[in-house]
Amino acid sequence: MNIRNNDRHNLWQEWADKYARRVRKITENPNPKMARSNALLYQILYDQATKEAEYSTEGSPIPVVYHTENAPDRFFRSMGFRANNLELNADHLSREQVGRYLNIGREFGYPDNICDRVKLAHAIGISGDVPAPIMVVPVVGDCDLMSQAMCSVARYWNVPAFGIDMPYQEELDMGPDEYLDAMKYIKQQLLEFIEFCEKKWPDFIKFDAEKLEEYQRINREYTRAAADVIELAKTKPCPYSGRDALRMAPTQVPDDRRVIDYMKQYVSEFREKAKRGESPLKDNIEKFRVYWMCSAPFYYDPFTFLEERGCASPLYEEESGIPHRYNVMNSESGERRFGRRMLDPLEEEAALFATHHWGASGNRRILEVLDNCRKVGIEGIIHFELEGCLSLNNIARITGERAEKELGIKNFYYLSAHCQDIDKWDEADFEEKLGDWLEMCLREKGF
Amino acid sequence: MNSEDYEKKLQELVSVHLPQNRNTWALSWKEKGKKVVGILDTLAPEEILYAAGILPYRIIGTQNASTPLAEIWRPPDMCRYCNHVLEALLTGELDFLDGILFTDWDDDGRRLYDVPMHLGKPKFNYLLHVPHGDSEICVKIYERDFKRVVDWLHDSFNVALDDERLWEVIRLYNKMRRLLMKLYEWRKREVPPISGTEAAGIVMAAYFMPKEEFVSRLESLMAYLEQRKAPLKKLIPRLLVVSDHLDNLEYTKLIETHGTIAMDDLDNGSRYFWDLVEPDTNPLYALSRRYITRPSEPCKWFWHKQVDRVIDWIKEYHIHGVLQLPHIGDQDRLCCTPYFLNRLRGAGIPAMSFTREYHFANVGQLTTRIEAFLETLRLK
Amino acid sequence: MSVAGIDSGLHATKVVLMNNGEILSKAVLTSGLEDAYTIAERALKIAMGQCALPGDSYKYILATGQGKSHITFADESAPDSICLARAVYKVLPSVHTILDIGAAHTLVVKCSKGIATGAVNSDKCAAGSGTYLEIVSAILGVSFENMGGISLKSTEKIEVNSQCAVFAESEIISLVHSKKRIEDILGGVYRGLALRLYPQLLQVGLEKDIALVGGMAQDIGLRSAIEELLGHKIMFPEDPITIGALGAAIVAEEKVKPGK
Amino acid sequence: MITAGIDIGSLSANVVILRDDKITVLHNIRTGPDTCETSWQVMKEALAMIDRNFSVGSIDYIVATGYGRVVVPFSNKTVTEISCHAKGNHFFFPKVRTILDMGGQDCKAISCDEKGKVTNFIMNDKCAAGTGRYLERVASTLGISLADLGPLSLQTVKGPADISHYCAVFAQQDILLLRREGVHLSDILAGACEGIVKRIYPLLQQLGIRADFAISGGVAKNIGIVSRLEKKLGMKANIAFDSQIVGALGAALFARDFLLSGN
Repeated sequence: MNIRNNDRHNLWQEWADKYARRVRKITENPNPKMARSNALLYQILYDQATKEAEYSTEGSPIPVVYHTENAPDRFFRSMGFRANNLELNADHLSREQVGRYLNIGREFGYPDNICDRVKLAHAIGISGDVPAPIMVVPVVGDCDLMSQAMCSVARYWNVPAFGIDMPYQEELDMGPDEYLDAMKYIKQQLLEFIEFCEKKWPDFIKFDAEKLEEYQRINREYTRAAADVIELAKTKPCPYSGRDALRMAPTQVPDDRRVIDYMKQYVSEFREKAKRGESPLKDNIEKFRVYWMCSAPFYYDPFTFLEERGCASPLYEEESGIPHRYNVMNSESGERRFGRRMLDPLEEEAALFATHHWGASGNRRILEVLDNCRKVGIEGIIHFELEGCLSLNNIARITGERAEKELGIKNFYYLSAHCQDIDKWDEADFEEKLGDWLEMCLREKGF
Repeated sequence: MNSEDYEKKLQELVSVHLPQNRNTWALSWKEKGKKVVGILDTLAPEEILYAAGILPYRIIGTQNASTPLAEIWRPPDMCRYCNHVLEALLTGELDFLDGILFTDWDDDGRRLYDVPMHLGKPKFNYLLHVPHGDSEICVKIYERDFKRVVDWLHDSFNVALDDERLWEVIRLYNKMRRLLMKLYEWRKREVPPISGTEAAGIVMAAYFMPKEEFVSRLESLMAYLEQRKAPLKKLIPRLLVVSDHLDNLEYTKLIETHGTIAMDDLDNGSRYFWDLVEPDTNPLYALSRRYITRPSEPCKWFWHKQVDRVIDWIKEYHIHGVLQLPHIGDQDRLCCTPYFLNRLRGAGIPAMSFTREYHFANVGQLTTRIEAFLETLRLK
Repeated sequence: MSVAGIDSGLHATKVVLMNNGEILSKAVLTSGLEDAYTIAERALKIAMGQCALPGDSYKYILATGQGKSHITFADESAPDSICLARAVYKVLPSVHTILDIGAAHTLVVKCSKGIATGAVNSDKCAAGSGTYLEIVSAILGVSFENMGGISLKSTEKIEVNSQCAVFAESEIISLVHSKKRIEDILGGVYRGLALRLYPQLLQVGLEKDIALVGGMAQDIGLRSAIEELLGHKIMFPEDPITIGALGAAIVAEEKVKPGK
Repeated sequence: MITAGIDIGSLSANVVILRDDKITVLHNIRTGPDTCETSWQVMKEALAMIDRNFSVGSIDYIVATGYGRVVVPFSNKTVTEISCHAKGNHFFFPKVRTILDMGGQDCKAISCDEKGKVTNFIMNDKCAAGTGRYLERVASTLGISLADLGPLSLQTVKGPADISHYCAVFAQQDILLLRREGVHLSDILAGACEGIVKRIYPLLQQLGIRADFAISGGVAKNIGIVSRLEKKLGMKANIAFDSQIVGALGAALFARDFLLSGN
C-alpha cells in the first residue's frame, strides 16, 4: 500500500489560489461584516503558499522537517530547515479538500474515532501532497496522539523521528524555578537536536542563533501588538466577531515582519469600531458574552448565529492576544520572564515550549481559562470539545465546576462534535441545541 | 508435595488477580500500619515505592458493565481502561489506596490524574511524566523525577529511602524477572507447560503480592512447572497475543479454546518483566535507564524496536499468527497498528487486530472474528 | 386573558389552553404522516372546541417540542427545558431534576423555582429511548402498555447489555430461546434502560426531588427500575404527557402578563 | 458423496446440499426465535426436496455456519460465515478477491486469495447502522416491501434526502419527519441507501479493494445499494444467482473438503 504513487495534489497551489481569490474579493467588494485587515493576512498567506507551491512541483532544495503546532517552528527554520506544520496544514483544509485526506487516513488503516486534527495531519503527512520530509519531529505535552501520528508519518517515509519531550509535574506550587528546570531540560534536547542534524546534513544545516533571535524579535513585537486585543475584548458591546477572535496569526512565516503590521491593523480597526460602539451584534446590543473554547466547526459559522441573538464571543482560548504561554514573555513589554534568568534564544524557545497551557495537568489550563474569564467578564462558557480529543477528557467538567465555584459562572455548555469530518456534522441539530442553551441563559438573565 | 498439591498451588497463584482475592495482601499490609499506593502501567518505577516500605498495587479497573460515574467526567468511547479505573475510584472499590502514582502513557493517562486531584480522592496523588525518548537526557530527567517521587513519598507518607534498601529491592525484582523469563523460555516447547491464560495469571499475581512472597511462591513451583504436562493438548495454531490491560482472562480463555497462546506482548505478560535493571553506581539512575530505554509501550518514539522483538519471538516461539486485541479507545496502540500489521505481514506473518471491550462483554462478534482468523491459519 | 401552549412531539402533538393560570382544556393527537403544522392546527381546534371561548380570544400561542420550528402560526417558540421547568414547578414545586423520556429523546433538566439552569440532551443512540421499548414489545409480542406491569413480576435478574436496540432484538430472541421468562427478560430490559439513562442523570447533578415526565412517564416498569437504581422514590405529574404543552402555555402567559 | 452446508443467519436460514460438486438442493426460510428448531425445519424441508425418505443420516458430512452455527445439533463441524462466504463466492467467481457480505445485523468486507482462502477481513461494530435490519426498518416504516425498496430508490425526484442519524432506530424517526415534510418516497429511500453505502464504504477502504469484487448476503438483492456501491467503487459487482445461499454453499464445500481430507 503506497499512497505516494497515487494521484498527487499540490495542496499549496490549491491554497495559493484560494487566498488569491480572497484577497481579490476583499479588495474589490469587501464584506462590511469582515475585518479589512484580512486583506493583508491573506496576502501574507498567499505569498507563503505560492513559495511552497513551487517547492511542491520542483521539489524542495532545502530539506523539509514535518512537525506539529507545539513544536518550535522558528528554531527549525533558524537551522536552515523548511518546516512544515502538518497540524496547521490540516486546519487550512477546505471543505472540498478534507474528504481526500479522511479517505487516505482510512485506507492507511488509521483509527477513525480519533480527533479530526490528528487524523488529517497524519493523512497529509503520508499523502505526498506537500514536499516529502527528511525528518519528522514528534513532540509531547499538548497532544500525545499527535506525537504518535508523527511517529507513524516518520515510519511511513522511513525517516528519523527526532522527538522533543516536555517535562512537567503537578505545578500548583510550581514557580519559575521548576519552569527553569523544565526549560533547561528542553534546551538540552534542542542542543542535541542541533548536534544530530548538523552531523547528519553538514552541507546545509547550521544553527544560526542570530536568525532565531530575529524571528523571536518579530514574534515579540507581534505578541505585544496582539496583547491589545484582550483590552478590546473588555469593551461592551464587543467590537469584533467571534470569528475574528478565532483568527490565528500565520505562524509559519516567522521571518515575515508583515504579521506585526497585520496585528496592528487588526487592533486599530477594531479600536475604531469600539470607539463608535459598533459591533457585529444585533442592534449593537450585547445581551450575553461567552468564552468559546477548544475548537469549532470549520465549515460553519456559529458566531454569526450567536451574534444575531445578542451573544458576543470575545475570546477564543488560543489566540488573539490571549497570553496563553504565560510566564515566558511579558505581554506588555514583550520582555523575557523568569526573573530575567532566561538569557539566550534557545532558552526562550525552550521556555515557550515548557509553559504550553495544554501541557501538564488540567490545572495549568483551567487556571488560565478562569483568569481570562475574569479579565473580560465572561457569563457563559461554550466548551466545544473536538470528538476524540484525549487532552480534553475529564477537564471539561472540572472547568465547568470551578468556573461556577470560583467565578459564579453558572452557564456552561458542553458539546462534543467533529470540526472537519462533514459527514458526521449535523448543522440543524447543532443550531437547535445551541439556540436552546442560549435562550435558557438569556431568559435567566431576564431577556 | 505431590503433583496435585503443586497444581493446587499453581491455580491459587493464577487466581490471585481475581476480584475476590487481589486485595488480600494490600489489606493485611495496611493492618501493619503501612501504606499502599496504586500504579497504572509498566512505566511506573514500582521498586521505589517498595523500597520505601510502600506496597505498589497495580490497579485493575472495575469489571462493572457500565461506568456511569466515570462518564460524568469523560466520554465513554475513549480509553476504556481509564473509564473502568475511574469508575472503580468513584464507586469506592479502591478506597483502601493511600495514594496513586499516575504515569502519562498517553493524554488519557495524564488526564486521569485530574479527577482525583479535583475531588481529593484518594488523598495523595502524583503525576509522573514519562519521557517518550530513549536518549541519555531522557534517562537523566526521569531519574530527576524519581527524586521528586521520593520527596512526594516522604511528604505524603513520611517514609525515607536509602540506596542500600533500593539495591536490595532491585535485586529482588530482577530475581522475579529472571524467574518469569525462565518460565517463558519453556513456552517455546511444542506443548508448553503452561497456557497463555496461566502465564498472564501468574504475572498478574505479582501486581498484588509483596514481591518476596511472590518470588518464593513462584520459585517453589518452578521444578513442577518445568516437567508439567499441561492440561491443554497440542493445539494448532500457536499464537502471539498483543494487547494492553488484557487483565480479564476470560478473553485469553476464549482464544485458547481455539488455539495456543505460546507468547505474548502484554503489559500483564512479557512487557511486565522483560529487561533487567543493569548494575550502576546510582540505583535511581540504573532504574531510570531500565524504564526509559526499553521500547515496551506504543507511546515510546522508538517503539519499532518492540516490533523487532515481536518478530524475533515469532521465530523463537514458532508462532503461526499474531492476534492483537486493543480495547476500545486504546488510541496510541491503534495509531501504531497500521505500521505493526504492515511490518508483520511484510515479514510473511499473518496478523490481525480486533478491538474489544475492557471488561468481558459483547464477545459474540469478537469470537467469530477470532475463529475466522484462526481458520485462515488452520485451513491451509 | 387566554393563551395556548403547543408541544409538537415526534409521536404526539399536545395542546393546553390556559386562562390566568387556569387550564381551560387539553388535546393530544398522535402524529400520523401529517406535517407538524397541520396536526398542531387540528389539535388546537379540538382543544378550543372543548371550551366556549371564541377562537380570537387567544392572545398568545407558544410552541415547544422537536417540531416547534414548523408551527409557524405560533407567536413564539421556546426550548423544552424552559417549558418543562415552568410546568413542573407549577404541579410539583419541590422538583429540582426533571427526567423527560419521549419516543426518541431523553432530556434531563436541572431547575429551581421554575427556572431551567441546566439541561443534558441525548439522542446519539436509541438505546435510552421509548422507541427501544416499542421494539422490545414487538419482539416479545407484549402490548406496550402492559410491559411495565409484567416486568414487576420478575424474579430472576437477567442482564440485557446490548447498547443497540437492533442488537438487543437478537439478544432478547436468544433469551426467549433459552426459555427465560418474559417477566425476567423485561425486568432486565428496564434495568438496562435505567442504567443507560443514569450517566445523563448524574451529569446534571441529580438534585432531589426528581420527576419523570413525557410519554414514558406512565411506564410503571421504567419508573420502578429508575427508583430501584436511585434507591429512592421519584415523582410524576398525573398527566405527564401534556406537561410540555402546559409549560408552553405558562411561558405564553408570562408574555402577555401586563407590565411584562 | 453427499455433503451439506447450513447457514443460520439472524434473518434467514439456508441449506445447500451437494452431490459431489453439483448443487442438488437450495432452500431458505426465515429464522424463527428458536434457532435450533429453525435448523431442523430448514434441513428437513431441504431433504424432502430430494425425496421423502431421505434423512440427515444419509448426508456424509454437514458443516454449519452463521451466527447460529453452534446450536445446529446435527452438524459435524462449524466454520465461520467469513470463511464460508469467501469460499462460496469463490466457487461462483474464481477471480474474486474482495467480497462484501451484508447480513441481517452485520456487514463484512473480506479479501481472499486465488484459492478462495480468507486473507483479511473487517466487520462493522456494535451498531446496526448499515445492515439489512436497517433496511427492513426503513421499508416497514414507509410501508413498502423490502423488494421494492431498491428499485424505488433509483427513481429519485429531488435527489437523495438527508438522513442524518446513523442509528437504525433514529433513522426511522428522521424518515417519519421527512415524510411529514412531504419529501418524496423515492428521495427518502435514496437517502437511506446512500446512508448505508456511506457506512459500508470505509470498511472496504480499510480493507483495500482488489478486483474482482463480489457481494453476497440478503442486501445483494437490493439494486439501490448495489448500483450505488458499484458507482462509488468504480467497479462491477459479481452477484450469485441466489446471493443468500452463498454462505451455506461455502459450508457445503468445506464439508466436501473435510470429507475428502478425512478431517
